[in-house]
Amino acid sequence: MSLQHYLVISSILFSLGIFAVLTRKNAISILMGIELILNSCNLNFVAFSRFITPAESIVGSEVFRFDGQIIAIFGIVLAAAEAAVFLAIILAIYREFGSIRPDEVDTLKG
Amino acid sequence: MEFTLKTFIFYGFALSTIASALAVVTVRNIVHAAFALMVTLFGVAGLYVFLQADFLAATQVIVYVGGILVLILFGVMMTSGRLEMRIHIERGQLLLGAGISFALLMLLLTVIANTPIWKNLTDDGTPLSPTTERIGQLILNEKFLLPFEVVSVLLLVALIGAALISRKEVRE
Amino acid sequence: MVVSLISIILLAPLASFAIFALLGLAKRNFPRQDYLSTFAMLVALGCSLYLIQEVVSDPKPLTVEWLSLGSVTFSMGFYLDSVTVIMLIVVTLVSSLVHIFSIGYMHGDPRYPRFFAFLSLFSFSMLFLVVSDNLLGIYIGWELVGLCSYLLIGFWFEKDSAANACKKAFLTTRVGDVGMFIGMMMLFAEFKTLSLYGDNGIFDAVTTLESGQIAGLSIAGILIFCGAVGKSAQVPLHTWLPDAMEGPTPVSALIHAATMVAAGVYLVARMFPILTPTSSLVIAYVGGITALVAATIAIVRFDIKRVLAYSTVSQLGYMMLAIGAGSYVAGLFHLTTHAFFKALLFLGSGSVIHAFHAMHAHHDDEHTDDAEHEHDDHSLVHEHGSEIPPDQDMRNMGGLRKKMPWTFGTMLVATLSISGVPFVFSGFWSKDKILAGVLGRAMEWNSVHHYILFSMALIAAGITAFYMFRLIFMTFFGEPRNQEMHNMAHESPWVMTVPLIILAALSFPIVNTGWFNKDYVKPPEQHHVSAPQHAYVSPDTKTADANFGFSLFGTSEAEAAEEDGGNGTTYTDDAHYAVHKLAHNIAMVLSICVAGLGILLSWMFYQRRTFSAEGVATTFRPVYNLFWNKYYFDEFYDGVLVALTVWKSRLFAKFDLSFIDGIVNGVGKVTRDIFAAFIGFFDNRVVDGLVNRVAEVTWAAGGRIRKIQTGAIQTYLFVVLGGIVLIILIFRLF
Amino acid sequence: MLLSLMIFVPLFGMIVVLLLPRESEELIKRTTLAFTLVPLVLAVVLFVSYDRSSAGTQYFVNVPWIDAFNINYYIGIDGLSVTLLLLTALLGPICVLASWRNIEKGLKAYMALFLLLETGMLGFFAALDLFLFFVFFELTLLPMYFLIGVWGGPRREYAAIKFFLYTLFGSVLMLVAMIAVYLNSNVINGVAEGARTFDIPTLITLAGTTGHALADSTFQMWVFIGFFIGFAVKVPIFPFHTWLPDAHVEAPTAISVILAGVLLKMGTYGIVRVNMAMFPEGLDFFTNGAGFWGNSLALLGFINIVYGSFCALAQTDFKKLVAYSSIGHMGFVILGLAAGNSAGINGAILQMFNHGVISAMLFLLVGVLYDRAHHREINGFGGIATKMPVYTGITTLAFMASLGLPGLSGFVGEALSLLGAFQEFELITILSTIGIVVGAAYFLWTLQRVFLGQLNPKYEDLPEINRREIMTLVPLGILTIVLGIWPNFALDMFSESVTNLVNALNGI
Repeated sequence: MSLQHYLVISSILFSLGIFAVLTRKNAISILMGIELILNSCNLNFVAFSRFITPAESIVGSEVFRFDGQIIAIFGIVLAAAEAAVFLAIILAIYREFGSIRPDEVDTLKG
Repeated sequence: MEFTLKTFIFYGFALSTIASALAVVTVRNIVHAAFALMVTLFGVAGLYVFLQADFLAATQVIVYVGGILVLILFGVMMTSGRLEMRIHIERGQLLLGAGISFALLMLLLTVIANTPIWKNLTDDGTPLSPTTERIGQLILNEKFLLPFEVVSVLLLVALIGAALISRKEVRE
Repeated sequence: MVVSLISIILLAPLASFAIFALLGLAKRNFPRQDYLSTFAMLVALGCSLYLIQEVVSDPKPLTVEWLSLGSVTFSMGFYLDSVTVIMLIVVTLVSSLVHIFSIGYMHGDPRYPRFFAFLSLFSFSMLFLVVSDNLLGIYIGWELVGLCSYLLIGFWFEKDSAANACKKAFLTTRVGDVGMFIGMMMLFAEFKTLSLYGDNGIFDAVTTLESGQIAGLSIAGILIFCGAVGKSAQVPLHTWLPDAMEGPTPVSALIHAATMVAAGVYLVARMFPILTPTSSLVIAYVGGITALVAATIAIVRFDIKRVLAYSTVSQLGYMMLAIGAGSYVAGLFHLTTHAFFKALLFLGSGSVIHAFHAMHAHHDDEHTDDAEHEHDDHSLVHEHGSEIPPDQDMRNMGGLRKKMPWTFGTMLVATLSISGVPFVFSGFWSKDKILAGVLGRAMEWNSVHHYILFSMALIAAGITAFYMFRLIFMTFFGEPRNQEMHNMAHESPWVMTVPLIILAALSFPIVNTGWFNKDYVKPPEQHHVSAPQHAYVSPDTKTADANFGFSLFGTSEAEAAEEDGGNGTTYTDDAHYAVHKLAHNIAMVLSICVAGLGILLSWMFYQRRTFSAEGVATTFRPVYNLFWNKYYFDEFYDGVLVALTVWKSRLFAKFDLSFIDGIVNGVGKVTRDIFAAFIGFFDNRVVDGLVNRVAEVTWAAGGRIRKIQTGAIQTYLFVVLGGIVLIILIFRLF
Repeated sequence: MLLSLMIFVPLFGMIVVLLLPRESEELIKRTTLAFTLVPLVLAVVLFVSYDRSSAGTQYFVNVPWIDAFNINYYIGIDGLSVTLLLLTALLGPICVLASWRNIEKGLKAYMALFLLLETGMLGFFAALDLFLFFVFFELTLLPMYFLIGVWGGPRREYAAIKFFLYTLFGSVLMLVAMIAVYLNSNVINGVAEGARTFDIPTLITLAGTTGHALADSTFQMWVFIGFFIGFAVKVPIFPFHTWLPDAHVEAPTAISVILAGVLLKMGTYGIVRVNMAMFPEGLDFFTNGAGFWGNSLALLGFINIVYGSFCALAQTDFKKLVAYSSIGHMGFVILGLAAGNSAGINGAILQMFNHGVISAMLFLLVGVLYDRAHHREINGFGGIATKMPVYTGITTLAFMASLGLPGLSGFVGEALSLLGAFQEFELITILSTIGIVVGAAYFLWTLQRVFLGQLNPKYEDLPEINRREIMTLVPLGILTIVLGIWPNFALDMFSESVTNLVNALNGI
């Protein structure tokens, strides 16, 4: 399993996420798409930190390869926060407009 | 590349991830989509295991599957009032979206294929365990302490914010 | 010891006022402000009495540095000589008695505590004035007593007449004070200090003046005297004092008879060493004219308090005349005796007014109705000829002798004293001393001025006797003129009669004239003018002592002279002494004659009714009118001076609003209209044109471009991602 | 450091106030009060710890600010500054308290602007760099404009614009003069060498150096005029005074207090700090010179006194009357300064401080009445004393202090100014005393029309002055009495500085 395997998987996930975000007519589906994108990013982080080890993270004989993982953990936390806020906003919008279709929420239309 | 059990499992995970992700974006029933997303997340967790990130994999399962997915389902319930919710997609938008995402995918693949230093980097199989201890040290004791604190505050703020936004407006 | 005693004397009344003021901030009152104030005054009185023995023969100022500005230092301090002590005792004694009297008189007044607090503040200010050793301190006390006078005259401020009177009093005295301040500035410019005593004091420095500088000193002296003119109600600034009778009667007794108005005399006496012949003569003439003018006005008044007020003015003129003519001791002596008998007269009249109190209340009601009609009619111009309140109108009185025996008796004593009934009453001795002093000067120097002054004083003495007995006859003798009011009258309670009795006792020489004996009071010794042009009034000890015509037991002139001689006072000039002795004898005879004549005429007019007062008034109508209208001083001031000031202020304000502000606004307008027209043209056509074009283009473009703003998130995302793809493609391809 | 802290605490307070939510008015008011109390505490600390025996500048901070023009952040205090700083810092919290109830709209903005204003005023009195001085001078202008223009009375726009333009007109002349000084600051004997400077102490030294361009008497005269007009507008000196009545009448109470209490002092402070200290030759021309010009400064003082007093006498608007009385009282300051001797200058400075305290009291008192009756027409009242005895008592105190009753602070400054002036200008000083009588006349007349006489039935249930209002007045009242009895308390602070100034003027 080379690095490129992981990269290909993550780019497919990413594209699918983008697709969902672009085309879906339900805000929650869009959220799912965003989750896909975030997952692909995390996968990338971990993969890169596994395969590419910068020189400065080798101290003595020990090799540190955890940076990517920790960033991924932070990413997961962010995803959680984002999901919470997103859903709260969706609820508020739903109360206000009675719908969560993004094309119906166009108060900012010029 | 030899075709071992390990490889086989890897491809299994990879394919199930991609397939379920495809389902997430295509299935019309939003509840089904959510279940498909669950499979995707499990798949990614499996891939983490292959990358020697066992702690991360566990986190992925707990937070994503146990937390975020449940949250999404709640959202579905509270906004639609019923579990099945049809998703309409306009044709033009669908095509344009597909085109753009495909173009992006192609671009990314070209980049992946054409970047020389990424070629032929194979896993040397160095074990990283115990990852949990190292991650704990790094987060709570070493160079990630400050980001950790910042992120925790961020999470707190997000939670309060979410609670504030979603509560019913009290008219005075 | 002396310092602490003086501190107690000053601080006791101040503390009483401070308690009132501080509690007042919290909107509370001390439960017994009247007792507190009275107690404070009695403490001060006790300390003052004790001070008599503390006064050393060679008084020294006790000073502290108050302000130091580089080379100039202002100090504050006390100066304690016999004069100070006498003034302290007079002030504290009269003040204490007035406090006690007021407990009865002011009883039931809604602002009862405030009255006592103000009295305390007044006492403090007056005492501060008396003990100060420098002009600045005197000036401070001077203005503070003015303030208290203002507050107390306006005590019943609901009455428009009282509100007018207090304002008038303050402003009139302030005119004089400004003169005094200019005098102080002159002295300061010359001597670089305002301290009077001590090595670098003014009195010390004044002895070294060149004779060429005497003219300046005269002007300064007259200017300082201006302050006294205001405060002691001398012509031409006397008009406020009769109006000040709008205040409660105890206030009239304390402030406008015994103490504050006498402060002017005290000031002139204090400043004696800087008075030059010219300024002394001016002072004497002002005093003489005042004595005459006020006495003549008093003849025709019917308001019991106004009669006394004019009498006060007249007596103050007397004192000024005395000091101006060089009879320093006599002036101060008269100040002391006058303080007691005039306070007594006022308190007695207060007792009479109090007797009519029910009517008073009735009158107040009427007044209220009137005032409401005229409510908005305030003006800086004072209203004249205000109605005499019925309870003060002598035409409503008569026959009160039997109803109010104590009041009658005590007032009679005071009247006999002020009229100069010989030998047993203190007023006779002090007045006699003044007359003798002036006549002595006249004979010694053969000075016409002093003969004129003497005759003024003599005539005034006669008139005084006349109008004082007129008052007594109209009030206490004869038949009651207003039966309704007469029935209501009653003798006052003991808190009011006891002070009257004490004051009556003080009107006998046996009690109060001892101070002026035995060299206790000596004129200042400085003589700064070496060569008087004509009749420089030398404040010379011999004269003063020779004039001293009585001893503790009212013995004769000769004995007194012998005693003085026996006490070691040396008379170097026998001729000089003889002249004064002769003058004294003539003066005494003449003064007894005029007093007797005055009393006799009064008796014939108002008791026997041999002549009709109305008939005389009709015969001499113009003179009567002149007296009745108070020589038209008020009309002149209100019609000319005040009106002029108000007119000028309106003019200035109008000038400010139309001219100065008009210029400013005009400049603004011109700038806007003309200058702006040019700029405006350029601006409208060129600059603004350009700006407008740009705006129109922006507007139109905005109208079109805003369509892009769809409000749909996904459209935006499409564009963004499409853009990214495009950009990357471009970079990859090229 | 202490000084900088004092100057910038209100600025920091402004930021904090801006961050507070608009609705929590009580919080905003309390915060503002707290941030104005800090400078007061610091000012008291400075006042106490200031070394009175030394006339020199103390607590100075000097750090480069704009290097290109040699402009420094240079602050420090001498006795004169510290006295006025105390006055400013004292009036700060009092004004906040006075604004507690009567600001109906935009409280947050009001308080923020007020704090900005306070920084400007404090900075002005501490600045020792001419440029910094000017910056702070202008810094007060902007908040003042808005405070009058937004929170004022019916004619507020007119008043605010008039105030703004007048002051700006003065500032422009001042700016020109300042630049002239700057450009000449390195010219010795016609040769320019070395760096130019805005440093006031240095400039004072240079202006006394023979041969230096700044010491040239013609140059000094013109620069003197430039600065003088700039400050004269602020004082205000006739004929630049007409903005004052309008601004006062329209401004809300607290702003009137600041205007009369501090802003006017900025004018006279500037005259002492810049005109007198830096341009002795110019001053000489206007106070000791031959003929008319030698009397001109004293004449201006005289005109201010008499003109202001007479104008006040004619007013029927309570606030306008007090405003004109301010003009009259500032005349004494000018007269005292013109005297140029120890008594005169000390008196003038004391009068500045006293007038700050007393006029602040007067405006607060007018505000109290206005809050209750909603008009200021003097003839529309009558007999208020029956209903509001405590208020009447405090008003009487303030009036008496203002008309120069001895024993209260107004007298000492006035008397010293006159005593000093009399030694130089006898006739003018004697004529100026007319102002004392007229001053008494208008105050007593007002007292009579508003407070004495029968109670106007319209005001049967006028509420007595309340505790908060008393709290704003009591500190000022105490100062008035204390300074009247023991003026050395304040005089001590600056008499050394004044001695130095007088010596410098006399060429010792």
